[in-house]
Amino acid sequence: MSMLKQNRQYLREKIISSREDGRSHTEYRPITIKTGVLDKAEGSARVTIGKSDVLVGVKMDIGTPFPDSPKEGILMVNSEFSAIASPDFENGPPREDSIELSRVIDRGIRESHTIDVGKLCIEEGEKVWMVFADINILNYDGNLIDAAGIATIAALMTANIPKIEKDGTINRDDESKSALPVTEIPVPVSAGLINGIIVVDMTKNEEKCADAVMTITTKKDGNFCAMQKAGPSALSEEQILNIAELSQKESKKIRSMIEKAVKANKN
Amino acid sequence: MSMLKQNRQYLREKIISSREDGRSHTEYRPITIKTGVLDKAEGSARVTIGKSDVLVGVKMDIGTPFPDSPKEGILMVNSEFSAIASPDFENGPPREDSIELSRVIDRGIRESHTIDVGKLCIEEGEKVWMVFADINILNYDGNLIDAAGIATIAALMTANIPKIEKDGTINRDDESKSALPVTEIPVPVSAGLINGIIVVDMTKNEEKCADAVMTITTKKDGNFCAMQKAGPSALSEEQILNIAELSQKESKKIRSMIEKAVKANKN
Amino acid sequence: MSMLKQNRQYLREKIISSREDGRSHTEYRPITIKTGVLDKAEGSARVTIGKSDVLVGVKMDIGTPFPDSPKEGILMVNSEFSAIASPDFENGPPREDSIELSRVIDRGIRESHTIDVGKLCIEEGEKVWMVFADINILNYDGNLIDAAGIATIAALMTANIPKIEKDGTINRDDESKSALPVTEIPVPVSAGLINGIIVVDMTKNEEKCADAVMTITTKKDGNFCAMQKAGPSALSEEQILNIAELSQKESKKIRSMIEKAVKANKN
Amino acid sequence: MASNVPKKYEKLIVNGKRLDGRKLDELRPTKIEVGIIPSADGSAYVEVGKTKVMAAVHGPKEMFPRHMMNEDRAVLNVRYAMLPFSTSDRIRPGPSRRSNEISKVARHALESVIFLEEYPTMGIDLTLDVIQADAGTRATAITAGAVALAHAGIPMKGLVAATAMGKIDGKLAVDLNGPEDNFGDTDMPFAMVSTNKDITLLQMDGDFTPDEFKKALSMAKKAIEPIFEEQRKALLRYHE
Amino acid sequence: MASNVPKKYEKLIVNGKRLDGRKLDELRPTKIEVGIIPSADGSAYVEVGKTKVMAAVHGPKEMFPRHMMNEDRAVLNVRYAMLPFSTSDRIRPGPSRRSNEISKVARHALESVIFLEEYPTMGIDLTLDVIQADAGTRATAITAGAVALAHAGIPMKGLVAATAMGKIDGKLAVDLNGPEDNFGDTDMPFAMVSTNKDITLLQMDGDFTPDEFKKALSMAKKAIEPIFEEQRKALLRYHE
Amino acid sequence: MASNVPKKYEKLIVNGKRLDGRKLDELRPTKIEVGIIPSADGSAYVEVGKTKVMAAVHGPKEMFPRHMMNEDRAVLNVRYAMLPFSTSDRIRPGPSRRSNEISKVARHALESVIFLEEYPTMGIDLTLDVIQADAGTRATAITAGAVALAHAGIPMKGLVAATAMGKIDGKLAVDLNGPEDNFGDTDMPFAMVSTNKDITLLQMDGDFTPDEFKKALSMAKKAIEPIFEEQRKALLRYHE
Repeated sequence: MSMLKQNRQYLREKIISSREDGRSHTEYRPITIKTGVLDKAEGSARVTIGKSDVLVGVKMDIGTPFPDSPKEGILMVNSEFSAIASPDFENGPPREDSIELSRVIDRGIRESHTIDVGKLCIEEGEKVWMVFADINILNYDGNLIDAAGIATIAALMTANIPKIEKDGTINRDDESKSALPVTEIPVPVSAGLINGIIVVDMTKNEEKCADAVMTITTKKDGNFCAMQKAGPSALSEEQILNIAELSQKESKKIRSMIEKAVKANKN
Repeated sequence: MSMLKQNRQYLREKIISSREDGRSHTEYRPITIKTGVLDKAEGSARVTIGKSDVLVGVKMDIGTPFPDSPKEGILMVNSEFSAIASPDFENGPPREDSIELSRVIDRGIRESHTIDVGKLCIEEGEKVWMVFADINILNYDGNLIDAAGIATIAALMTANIPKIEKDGTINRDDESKSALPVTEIPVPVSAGLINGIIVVDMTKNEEKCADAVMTITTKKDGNFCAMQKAGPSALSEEQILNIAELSQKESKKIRSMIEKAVKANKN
Repeated sequence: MSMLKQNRQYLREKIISSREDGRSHTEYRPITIKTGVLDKAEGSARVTIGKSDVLVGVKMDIGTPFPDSPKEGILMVNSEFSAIASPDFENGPPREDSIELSRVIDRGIRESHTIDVGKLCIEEGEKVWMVFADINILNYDGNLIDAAGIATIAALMTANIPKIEKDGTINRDDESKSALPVTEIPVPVSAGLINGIIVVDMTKNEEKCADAVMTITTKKDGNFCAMQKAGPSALSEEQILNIAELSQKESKKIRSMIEKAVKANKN
Repeated sequence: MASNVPKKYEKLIVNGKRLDGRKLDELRPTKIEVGIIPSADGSAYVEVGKTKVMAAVHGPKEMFPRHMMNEDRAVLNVRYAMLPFSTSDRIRPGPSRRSNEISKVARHALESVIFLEEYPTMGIDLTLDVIQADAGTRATAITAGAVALAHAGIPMKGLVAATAMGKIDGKLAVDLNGPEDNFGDTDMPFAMVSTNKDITLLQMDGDFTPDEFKKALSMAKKAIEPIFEEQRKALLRYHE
Repeated sequence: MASNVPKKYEKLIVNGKRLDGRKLDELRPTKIEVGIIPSADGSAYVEVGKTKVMAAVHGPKEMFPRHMMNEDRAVLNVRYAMLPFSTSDRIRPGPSRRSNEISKVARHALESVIFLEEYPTMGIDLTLDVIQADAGTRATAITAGAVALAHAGIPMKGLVAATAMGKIDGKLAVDLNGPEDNFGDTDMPFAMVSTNKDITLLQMDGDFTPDEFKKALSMAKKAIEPIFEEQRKALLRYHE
Repeated sequence: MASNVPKKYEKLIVNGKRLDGRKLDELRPTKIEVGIIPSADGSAYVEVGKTKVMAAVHGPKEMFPRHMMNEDRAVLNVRYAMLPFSTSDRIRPGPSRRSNEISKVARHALESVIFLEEYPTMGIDLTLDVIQADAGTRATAITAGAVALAHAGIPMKGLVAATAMGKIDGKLAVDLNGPEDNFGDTDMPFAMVSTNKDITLLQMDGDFTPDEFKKALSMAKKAIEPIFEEQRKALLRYHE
């Protein structure tokens, strides 16, 4: 299951001329986005990038607002690296990776004000909607952050707010439910540095050879709303600016795919 | 402490003609039931089956009802396999056994509507009585489920509801406290399959040789209210029906022992 | 890092005539006490005894009183043996030592009625001040209990109660805050038994050679308010009475050092 | 906090038909697919009505944790979980008492058909993730687990399939759905081996007369056969 | 949630007698039995008034976890617990800060009398379960632990017995019971070795003048003797 | 429970100056001291404005837990924590999701400059305790960690220093303080290597145009230089 050291060395050298699956350095694998895949969730999406496969379900519950934002709903992004995707997740320090994944996606959505949390207040200071986006990895072949980020925003865009009955109970079956107020489409694009080469959408094998990874999340207006450098090695200013440019360009293409998938669901 | 493989093989072969303690295949070890053994608990019972020894204490506290049953009290059955009974419990996967034990007993009581939870409402939707039955294993020599099941129902049958003072505090010492409304006496009877033979009330050694165990809980009217198959091997339909018949028969005898012990306590 | 067995034996024999740092058996290392060392805490103190270095911060929050004392505030003493002080803390059973440390100091303060908890009631039965004293070990060279006990009382003596605004929020920046009502100065003094010799203020090396340690906490009036014997060996009645006398004497000196440090802070 | 209160139904059987139109001895529509998790050694997706489960097998491989290793045979580790978004009220991630118990009975439901002795000292990890729950999740998970093990090429004495018998409006019925499970009287999860028809899972909650129990057992045995058929078809489809 | 509020008493000493009729230097009725847990290597049941404790010894046996092993001597592992139903308000199962501390002081109260060096690398597990609590649970647990160790045949330099000294209505008193502990001023748990009268447990909360402390120590030493007698009788009864 | 509500400010820049009088490209007063934890192999105290961090290095030493050992190089373990009293509202002790993530990015910010290959199979523990927090805690912790590693004598390719860039009142600013961080628009923690000026930490939250981002990067690179100076001075002072 794990790569031998010499394989790693071989792939690092070869990356200069070509990738294991023949893609160019700045080329994504095929992306599929399906929304509305779960009945019990308020919103859902399944996204594949190559063989990486992520399922996100959005649930909403009534909770208490934070004291410093008594009129605002709360977003919680959580991710579990289920043993279904890979037994590697069970040993070692994966919990750390899982926490980082969900926090990077959470920040991308939160800092871009993607959800109009002011519209999620039920009773000031007492009751607000809590929006849980649970990320589940079904198959792991690299670039989970992009797949999870795409699936999370697509699931949120297709989520509905349940109805609250007069007695305070939640009715999730009522047809008159309203859409979750989503006003932005932040798109994370990750690129790695392998042996000096910048490579987007790395596979699992490529990630194992990478020196560093940079995720940059871009908004509709082309501005950046979240960034995260990961991996043990440093990056030069120039490399970072190149990745930023790449991310901005790729995010546009991916954003239209998301919009198309969401539209398909609503029809 | 653990059985050698050859001992296990020997006991499996010998079981066809006789058991290690000379009992017949369908014979229980002596059962003792004592109730009212603890002063600070609202109800209590200590049950021995052979050398297996179980102590159950019932405590009651005020809690919040579940949203979908705002007028009903709550029963919680919990079991701890204390290191006092056997150091085996400390290593390996015993937590799983302990959870299964308490859940099987919990279901036997809950599904037979043994406790009239509607009478445990203090203030609709706000305050109900929570009934905690804590099972403590003092000595382990097999067939814990039956011993724990008998002790739990006997403890519940002798439990009293504390008085609530006007200021909302609980007074556990008042003499005018009323009995917990217990209307059924579910009795679990467990039988194992060893080398093709059905054996009731297995000892610890016999359990280590068993292929499967089946627990069937019977009510006063002779109907079944809970079942649980455990152990790695399969059972045939015929074997299961035989065990059901056996369980039904044995449960009657045990039920009268429980009734007698409870009556003794009340006098 | 750990002492060899023969070093231990050597130090145990040598202690009869002299200590590793040349002190007499009943002599403390230099003590420094600084208060008001943290801005965000309601009170704070840093205490060194020799190379042992302890930082205590006091935080106050609004909480619910215990049902049996609805008009009283709550004191919580907690200690964390951070990996910063010593990597030894990470393996083995240090959690136990950390719990004992905080519980001994907690009892010394609680049982001497050091804090007038009746003055910490905000709304009877609903809201009281919770006082958290968090002990942090910065460097460990023995006698942590005395250092932590001194730091805790000094931090409490310089703590202020935050203001509660009309809307119920806490304002920690208002200048009109009032002092935490501290009416006693309990001082713990610890002495160990090494090879029959009673030794105060042991270093880390000495603690590793000690048979037993006795901590005695004394109040202003010379009475004892808390005691704790630790360590695997027994003590004779005579040894205990000797330690009690020693503790009473030393506590007076340390108490004036605390008073001086607190006064310095208030000026 | 306020939680979803399920809709109530007056009757669960109308004109001899159940609310979803099924006969009493009829399974819900069942769909099985294998090979859905490329990185697993075996995997399966099973849909029974609205209940949806994914199963993945990793192994046989080195046993971890090592002290649980068995010198004579492989150890089967089963981990059943309901994903947070699988039900009306969100489920907190992480094991619960319920999921621990179901992991255990699912292991017992499956291990007797595996030739574990062929892989001494090894471990076989079986993960069962419920992605949507509408009653019968443990039965569906066992059905999925068996076919995922077969897909992984692990030698087995037969397949195992499961369903839940129940009593609704006083009548025995096969494969309860969500509303039937919420308002029915009795629930009996049941698993059987394809070859010798032995029973590897049997739990029951509620109320059965001895006769009802006998009848429930034989109804379950009959009703379960089509699931074996679906399991086999899914495996064949994959290998075509 | 609403919790039990203990009854209040105006006075704890009336006409020189305590509320339960005892004199100031008198222990509560004490009952000791050994061999109550057949599967343990040693066991004891101790009742002091309404406080009831069960103790069991398993070992000497292989040390677990292995990294806590000591090459030179056995390791004594003590686990003290109050069972959930032992007090008025139910106690959540599992270790607490209080039970962790008491496990530690109980270990220190007992290990100096055991010839641990006779069992290098081994572990001795001592479990102390309080099944009913009416003050003095740690003292009663130590008394029970010592006799369970002796019953297990582990070589010891002497027995250890314990009680709690206290101050009620301003007077020193032996072996406080529940109400005395709740409304008394001072509590001093104390354990002693039967042979050399050395002190292996000493804790104190409350207020003692130096003279009171001195007097409390000597009262405790005297009061504790009858417990050694009960321990010896229980061991003899068992071996008859 | 009621929590501290931070003061609100109308404007964060007045007459071209920030509320604390700094210019936009100016660091807060920075104080660095090494050798503050005598029992550690290396240690440092760093104060940046009101943010105060202590760092300690233990190692290189035997790796624990052993299964995380690397045959080819030392493993750097970083544990970042905010002490309970470091903020207005008390923080519960123990790791949080936030502290776990920061421990990871801090490790990545530092490990590329260490010659880890010189200590195969060993472990280096770096503890970063924030004793007072007023924004920029992770940056200050990384600055402290680098100098503590150097103080421990671990061979390094260069120092690492960090600060946080931000956007306040629409303008780029260096090293945000507490109020600026609470009411500012964007936060970009940033760490750089002293020798080759490579970037080892880069996170961002908020809103940057591509141009702003480019400008922020170059402002950060310039602003950070004085920190390297302070680090070197602190190391020199210690060795004098």
